[in-house]
Amino acid sequence: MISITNESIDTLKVLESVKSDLAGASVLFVGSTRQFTGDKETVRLEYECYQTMAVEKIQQLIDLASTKWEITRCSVVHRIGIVGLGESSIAVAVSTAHRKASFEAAAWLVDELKIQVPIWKKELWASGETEWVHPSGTVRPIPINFDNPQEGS
Amino acid sequence: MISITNESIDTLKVLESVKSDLAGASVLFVGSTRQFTGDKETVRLEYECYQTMAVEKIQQLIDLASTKWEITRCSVVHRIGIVGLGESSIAVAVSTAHRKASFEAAAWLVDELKIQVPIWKKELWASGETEWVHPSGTVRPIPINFDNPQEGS
Amino acid sequence: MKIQIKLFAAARELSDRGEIEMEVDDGIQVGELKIKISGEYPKLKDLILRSAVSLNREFATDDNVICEHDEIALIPPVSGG
Amino acid sequence: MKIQIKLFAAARELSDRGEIEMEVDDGIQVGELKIKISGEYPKLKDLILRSAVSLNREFATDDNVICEHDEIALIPPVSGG
Repeated sequence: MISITNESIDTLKVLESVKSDLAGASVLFVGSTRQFTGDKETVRLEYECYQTMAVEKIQQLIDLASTKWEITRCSVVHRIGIVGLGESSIAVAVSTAHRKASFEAAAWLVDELKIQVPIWKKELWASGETEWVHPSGTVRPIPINFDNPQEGS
Repeated sequence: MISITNESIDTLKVLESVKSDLAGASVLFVGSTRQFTGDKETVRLEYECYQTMAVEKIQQLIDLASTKWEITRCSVVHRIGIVGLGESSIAVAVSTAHRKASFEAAAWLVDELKIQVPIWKKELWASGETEWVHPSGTVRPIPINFDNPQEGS
Repeated sequence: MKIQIKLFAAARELSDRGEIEMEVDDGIQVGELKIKISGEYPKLKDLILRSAVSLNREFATDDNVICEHDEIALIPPVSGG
Repeated sequence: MKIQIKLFAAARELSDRGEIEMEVDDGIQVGELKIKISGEYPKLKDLILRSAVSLNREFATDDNVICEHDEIALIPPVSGG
């Protein structure tokens, strides 16, 4: 399941979408709006995306992850629009036969998603200022030469 | 939240038990009964535990994890008794400010739980045979000299 | 040829529009387009230096040639998750 | 002194009981207890070689001395998760 949605994320549904009798392990990652970054206070976040490209990029990342680990099922849901404190902006779920692969694949997917997928976050600080978060560095295109696949384990 | 229960695990409740505005990341691990191990087929599992010691050991592991990572909240739930195919035997949830720590701490807790906590699994194979799973090696007591704490990040 | 370039996030806000249209030479490369946009929209210049361009929803390099009906977007550094 | 030893999992099934009672000398150490159990319950011998003993819900080493009211358990290799 890949979804980009304006609605609040149903994390249980995301987890259940990767259920399988073939999987012994599922990892669900949920990213949510944190109140403090250092001593700066966030009121809410707002996400914007390039929807069609974002969905294609997420699919490419899942395909690439599937060459690195033996993934049973995988789902990625990203919320866009306004996301209040404590609300979830992203949920990534991965199921695999053994647990090591599910932890590694889920962490890798979240890392890569934050580099490769055209979604942008705007902070509304308690000071009233807004700020588009643009991490240092430029967008890195997805690597075309796949790494040597690792064994899922 | 630490719980050892005969009931089926409410994974959403486990995830929600670690929610906090201070956390930007939550990782939920769910272990469930896998149908195949190589070419052997599992019908169901049955778990037994030394309840009081298991709860104390899980608490020790959480305390130790909290010296290694900056954990916002953490929950561990283990089911005992009969666990059918696809049903969950364990749920571990960790929330942290930043995602790396939540992945690392959750993976570490599951690894250590499988070494340190007196819970035992009995396989019922499709052949009709039963087998207490006793991994090679002996039980390893919890290390008393804590490692150098790592930075949560 | 006439092309449209989608703008997102800070690029959209700085230029106050979600898409810009430009007349460019046939065979223009991505790097040349970035310079041309910076010239016509000076407010975007700093951000363009740190941004990528996508052609048909795939990241492009500066030497990629733009064709007439390509779907073009300026991609500031992303911050999803 | 008289002590009780809790048995779990394979140890419980092999001995067909969840707890065994034994008369042991005061000051007996964990390692000595393991040998004594192996002698009285030969079916447990192989498993005991791979098992730990807990005293008051904490893993013990072979040289730990057992006191009269300690909560004692035989802990086969665990397999939770």
